[in-house]
Amino acid sequence: MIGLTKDPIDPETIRRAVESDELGGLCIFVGEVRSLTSGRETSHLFYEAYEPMATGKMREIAAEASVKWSGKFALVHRVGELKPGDIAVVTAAACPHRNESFEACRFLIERVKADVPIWKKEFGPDGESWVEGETAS
Amino acid sequence: MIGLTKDPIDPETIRRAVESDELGGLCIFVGEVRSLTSGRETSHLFYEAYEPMATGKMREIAAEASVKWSGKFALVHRVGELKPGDIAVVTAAACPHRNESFEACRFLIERVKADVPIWKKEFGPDGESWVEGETAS
Amino acid sequence: MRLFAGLKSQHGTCILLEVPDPVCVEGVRSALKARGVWTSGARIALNHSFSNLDDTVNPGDEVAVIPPVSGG
Amino acid sequence: MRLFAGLKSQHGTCILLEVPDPVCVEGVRSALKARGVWTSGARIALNHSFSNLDDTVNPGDEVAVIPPVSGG
Repeated sequence: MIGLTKDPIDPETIRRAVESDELGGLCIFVGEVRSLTSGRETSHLFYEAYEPMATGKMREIAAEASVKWSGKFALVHRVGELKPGDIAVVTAAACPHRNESFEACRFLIERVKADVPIWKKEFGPDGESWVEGETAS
Repeated sequence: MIGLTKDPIDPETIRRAVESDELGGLCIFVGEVRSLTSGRETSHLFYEAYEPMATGKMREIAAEASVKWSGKFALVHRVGELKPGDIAVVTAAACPHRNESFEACRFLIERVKADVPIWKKEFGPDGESWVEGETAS
Repeated sequence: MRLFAGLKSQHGTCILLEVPDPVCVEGVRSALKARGVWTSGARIALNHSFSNLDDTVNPGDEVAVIPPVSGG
Repeated sequence: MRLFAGLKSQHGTCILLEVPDPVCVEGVRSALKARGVWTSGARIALNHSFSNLDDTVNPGDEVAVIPPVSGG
């Protein structure tokens, strides 16, 4: 499973998509919308993507992971309006051993945060603003 | 959720137990029984625990994580007979940011593998044998 | 040229930019900066891939300004 | 003394061990090794915690031999 979705993300569906009898270690990262960001309250977020490029980049990132580690990989990002507690992104790596699964899962989320053309607009009591560049989430 | 169980482990239940609106990063490790270990086929495994000590150690490990990182932590290990594909262990860490969630989740599984008194017996075509010491899972 | 995030709020989803022919990505970037359509750390994508400054931009190419991303 | 894993298969769940009184964990370990009830890398747990070699073992303490663990 690789790509964007407008619907809620189910981490368990993603786990099942990567699991396999030969892959003993499975690491999953789930990024959720926080109610507070750097002390500011968030009422909701809007995620916008440059869709064809974002999807292409996500496939590229999974392919890069497949070169570095043997295993199965998934990355899914939600777009549209999200509230605190909603899942924005899930990355998952199933590998023969746990060390690779942690490394690969971390690689996937770092690459998503660095290079996938998705932006979030934060809405809170002080108004709305586009976030450009990585936040500490 | 911290402890041993004889029943199948549901990673989603564990994720929900640690998630919270203020904790944006959630890392979950799922260890499953492999069908092959170092080239040998596994038909099934039996996990035995020194139960009161294992439970105590797991609580101790979660408490150590709470000193190192702020967040919510879970670790659950299954005991009894497991087949390839079954989940043996899940560790989960929900933290404000993703870096801590990866570090804490990794810490939890490493500490389980090093210090929680649980042993596995492997059953395969060549017979059965107790495993002592860490395998590369 | 496709725009996103803050640049889209200021300038709209799409702008037309006059550039010399032929032009490379660096030329497009200069034209964008001259028009004030730029933000620190932005990159230019050509047909859905990040470009190099010396890539040639051809008629029909899809060009987009990618401000620093903030997914996740 | 409680035993687990390979040692349990060889010697049973529980063994009785005669030791001097008072005895520390190191003394228990020597007695176990003398009886062949030991495996490389094992540790001794006292009342559900890993012990130090100089901890005193008191009557009524729960003592267990913990072979290298293999959970996960």
